[in-house]
Amino acid sequence: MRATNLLDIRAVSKTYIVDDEPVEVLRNIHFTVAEEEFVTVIGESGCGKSTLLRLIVGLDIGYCGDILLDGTRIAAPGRDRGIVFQDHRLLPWLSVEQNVALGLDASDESPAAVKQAVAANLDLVKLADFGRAYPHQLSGGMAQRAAIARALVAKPRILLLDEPLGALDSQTRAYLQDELLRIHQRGKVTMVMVTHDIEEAVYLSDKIVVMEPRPGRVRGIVPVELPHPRNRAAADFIAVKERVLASLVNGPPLCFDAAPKSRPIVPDGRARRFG
Amino acid sequence: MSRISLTVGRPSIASRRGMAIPCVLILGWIVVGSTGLVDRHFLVPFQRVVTVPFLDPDGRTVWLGLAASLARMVAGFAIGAGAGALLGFAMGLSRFGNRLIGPSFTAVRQVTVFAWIPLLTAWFGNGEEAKLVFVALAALFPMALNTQQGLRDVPVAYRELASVLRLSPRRRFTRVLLPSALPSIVVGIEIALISAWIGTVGAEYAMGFGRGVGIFLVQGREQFRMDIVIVGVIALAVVGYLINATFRSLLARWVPWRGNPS
Amino acid sequence: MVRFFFKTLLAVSFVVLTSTWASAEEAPQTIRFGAVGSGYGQQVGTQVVSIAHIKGFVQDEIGNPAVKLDWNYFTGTGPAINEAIANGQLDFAQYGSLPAIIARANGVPTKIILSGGGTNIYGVVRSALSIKTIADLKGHSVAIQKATILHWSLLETLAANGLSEKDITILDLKTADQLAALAAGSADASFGTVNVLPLRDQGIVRVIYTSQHDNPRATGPSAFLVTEAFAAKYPELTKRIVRGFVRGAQWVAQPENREEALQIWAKSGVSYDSLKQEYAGELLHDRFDPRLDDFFRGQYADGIRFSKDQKLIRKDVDLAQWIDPQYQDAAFASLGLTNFWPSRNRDGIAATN
Amino acid sequence: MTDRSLIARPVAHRVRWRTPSFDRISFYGLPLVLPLAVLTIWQVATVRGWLAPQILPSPSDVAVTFIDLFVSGDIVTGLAISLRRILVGFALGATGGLVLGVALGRSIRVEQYVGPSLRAIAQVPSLGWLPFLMLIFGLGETLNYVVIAKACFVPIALSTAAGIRNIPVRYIEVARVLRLRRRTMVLRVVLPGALPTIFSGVRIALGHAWIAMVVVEMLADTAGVGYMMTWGRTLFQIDIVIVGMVVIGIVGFAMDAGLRATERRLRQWTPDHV
Repeated sequence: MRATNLLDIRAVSKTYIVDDEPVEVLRNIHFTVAEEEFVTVIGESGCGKSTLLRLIVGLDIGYCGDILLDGTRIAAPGRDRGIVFQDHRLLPWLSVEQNVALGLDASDESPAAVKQAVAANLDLVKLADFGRAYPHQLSGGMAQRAAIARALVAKPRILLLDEPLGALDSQTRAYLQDELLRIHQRGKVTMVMVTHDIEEAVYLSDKIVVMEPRPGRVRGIVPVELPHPRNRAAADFIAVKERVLASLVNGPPLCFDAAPKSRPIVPDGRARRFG
Repeated sequence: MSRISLTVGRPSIASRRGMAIPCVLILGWIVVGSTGLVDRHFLVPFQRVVTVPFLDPDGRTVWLGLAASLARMVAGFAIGAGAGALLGFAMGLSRFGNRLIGPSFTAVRQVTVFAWIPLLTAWFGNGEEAKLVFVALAALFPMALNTQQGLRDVPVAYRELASVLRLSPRRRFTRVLLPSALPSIVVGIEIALISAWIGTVGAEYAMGFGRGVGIFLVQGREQFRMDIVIVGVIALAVVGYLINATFRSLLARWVPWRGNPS
Repeated sequence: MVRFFFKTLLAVSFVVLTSTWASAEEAPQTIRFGAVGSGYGQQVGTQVVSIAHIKGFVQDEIGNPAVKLDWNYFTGTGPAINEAIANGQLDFAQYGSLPAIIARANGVPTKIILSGGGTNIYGVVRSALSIKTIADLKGHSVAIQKATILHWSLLETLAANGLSEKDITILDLKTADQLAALAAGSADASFGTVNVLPLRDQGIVRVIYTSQHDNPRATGPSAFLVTEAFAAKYPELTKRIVRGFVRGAQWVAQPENREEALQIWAKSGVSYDSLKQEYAGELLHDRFDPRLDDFFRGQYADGIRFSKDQKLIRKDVDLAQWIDPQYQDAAFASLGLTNFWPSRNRDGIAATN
Repeated sequence: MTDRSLIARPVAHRVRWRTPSFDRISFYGLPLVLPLAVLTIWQVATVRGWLAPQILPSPSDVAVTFIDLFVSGDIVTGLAISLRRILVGFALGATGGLVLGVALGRSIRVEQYVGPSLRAIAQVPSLGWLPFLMLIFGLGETLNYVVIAKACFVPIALSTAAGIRNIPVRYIEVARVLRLRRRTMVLRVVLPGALPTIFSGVRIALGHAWIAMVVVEMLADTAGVGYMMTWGRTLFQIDIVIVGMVVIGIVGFAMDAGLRATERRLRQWTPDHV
């Protein structure tokens, strides 16, 4: 199988301080992502999966344990990682091209090279004709594809996807799932995606990390060894789905805290301030 | 925005830092003033400004002036804000009213309120009438504008809700339109109060005659008493500040659903 | 807004109507007097009108305690009094010639009933400058308020010294702003009234000229005026009030009252010392000569000509129509003061009887 | 008595207003009713002599004076002077305000030290500063520039700071993830993100500047539109005063309309907002 581990997450824990009280969000997370692998992290809301992505991308660096990318501990955002948020986060005052070009801002590429890379990536996400458009002129799916292009334009080693399809209707969702697969295969990109949709996880990934909440822990890791394209109605597909569901439901008993305020719901946007 | 309780229990870091510049300035003032490096006509010693409102016979008139100005402001504000609210409701509630009054109101509003002074003095002289009319005018425009905008910007969703619930016009007004417009109206009241205060002092300053902080200022200038002028300006600023501060605290009580003004 | 306009219209017409209605009565409930005041302190000015007010001569002459006398001393000068008269807020006023001429030319119906006496006009320059005489002002900036007697006096004085308006830069500023401009150095000189003396005492300016001393004709003239409406409705009352004014002038003219007069005027906020210097070496008898004589007429005629030259007024003013000496004559006769003040000729020289 | 009797009314009311014929008439006709009424009453009042002409000149007199002052160039020169003052003062104040605003918005420390003082300064209207500024700068153009610059400085600084602080954290995170260079960060993320707020500050600033200028010209200057009005008052020619008000109103209106248009163009990426 795959030889090397590109991403190595070892004993990662994360605690926020909210109202002078510690709130444990992640506890002792372990898993690895191999080169060109598609890994999905699944779990109910509040299990810290988005936090985990923010740690990997480097937006939040105050954690215990190690997140190693090619053996190097992550301490800041870097060109080797791209991220697609659930909301596309395209800057509304820039055209699609300009938004995508931002991905190469930190590089020393010549303007011509930037232009070419932008065109190539827009082509990859099938938005070649919409380079001049503004975000508000795009549909939700198109905007998400533009965001993918922006994340890919700097040729990251790994692409992180934070529920990128969560806000889309089911038809667009199904279409984009195939697009993601196509981009994954064509671009040979390693992807780590967070989702709460089991079918989506089974359909896309090579490996599913199942998490439980409060505090976020890894409950189990389910490999998906089905060939692509996968058939959602096939028996083996459903079998994998059942396994994931079983590990979600039947794992060690879930522990619910009595006090609702200790729920670690920390809005993404706010997190920075507590660090 | 940074309302996270990082500083709970020791709220003074931010406020201590805020006091730094004013303290340094006052200290500099005292030092420079006592060394006499700068012409004393320009830079009155700090101690003098502190004592003038209490010890100097001319300076003491600032209290009477302040009382007169405040009374004038309150009266003018009551008239102007009342009329402004009526205008605002007329424009904000009825399309007929908005079409009838709106364009004229917008046009007249463009005339800087101070530009009314020569006309008002010609019409009403320099006495109390002209000043009251001017103060009322200063309060009227922001009040009417904010009332109208608040009503105009009531979200369509709420209007539709009111229609769906088949609310009576009165309930529609008291339960939907007014509460939704209230934050804007309250801001209108605040701006109207501040404008009324500036208008009061401005009217006194430009029209003269009688008592008031503005007249105190003019007299200080005519007698070339810098200490008096500074006391007058401070009185002007303090009242403006107090209006603002009181209002911020009232706001939270009156419009609890508005959240914290930031 | 427009509703407001109607309200003002209503208010104005109400004021006009009520004042007309009120004057149809036997005696008015209040009689309103206006004059120039200055400074803080009490409602009092520095002219004869304040003496007639404070010493009770007018109240005394009216003799009817039911009639309320309302004395208004305006901190703003001419324009403010003009507006008050035009609004029907004043019945009598004493103020400088130029604003009165402007009001008259604009059709504000008044009559001149007495001379108010002259106001000394000082020419001051910043202490730092080497200017010694009026002629030295050439090329400098002078701060005055235009369309006032100061403006008139400045140009008269320049002409007397062989200069014209073109030789200097005029900065049109109100009194307080003149002081600021001088102190900050943005004006080199100023023409002003007794108000400039504190500035001299603080060492900011030097006085290089006083009109009373150097050019009496350019001393700021003033007059008592009555509105035509009041004089027409209450001719008898008008006569009595003028008698009260004349008694004020007579009281001021007595040397033994000089000290008390200065004390009264000092209540206006102009300092006693300044007032003492203003009238130093001079008889108040001469300064506050109430006669509408050739000297007075000459000064007002000058003022009218000046206003026309400077395009301050669009219509001419007929001085003969404006001045109404009947009240003065009656007062002099009944008080036995016909020769108390000698008639002066055009140049201010008292005619020898 | 019951609610039912009240319900029908608003619906009927609204339907009536939706009929096209009435709408067109009311749309174009109604705004003219008040101005025409005022003009008529004004004209009648002066013709009938309800008010003394020196207090209320007739509309035709005002129109004639307006044309006179326009043809003679008094209005044009006065306006040119006033507008130049606004321009220079605004350029000075806006630059300073922008710089300080960026500092306030980006640095909590600057905000803590300078913010309270700035807000306190904002409490004192230009009128209050005038006596000081006159003493320091004397009379003349410098004073005008300083007063106008001060009037622009504070609102622009405050709105810039607010605009920068209120940029959604989502965008800042995007910038961090993409590791944008400082320049790109400011030009492409911070300023455009803060632009709507900054621009509303600019509109407030220009409004304040215009007011401050009129006040200074009326109280302490010898040129410009404000002075023209004071002069009209001194000469007791109310027609000049009214012409001055009209000119001030027109310029104020034009400025605001121009700014609104600019704002719309600047925000073309979100045509659905405002």
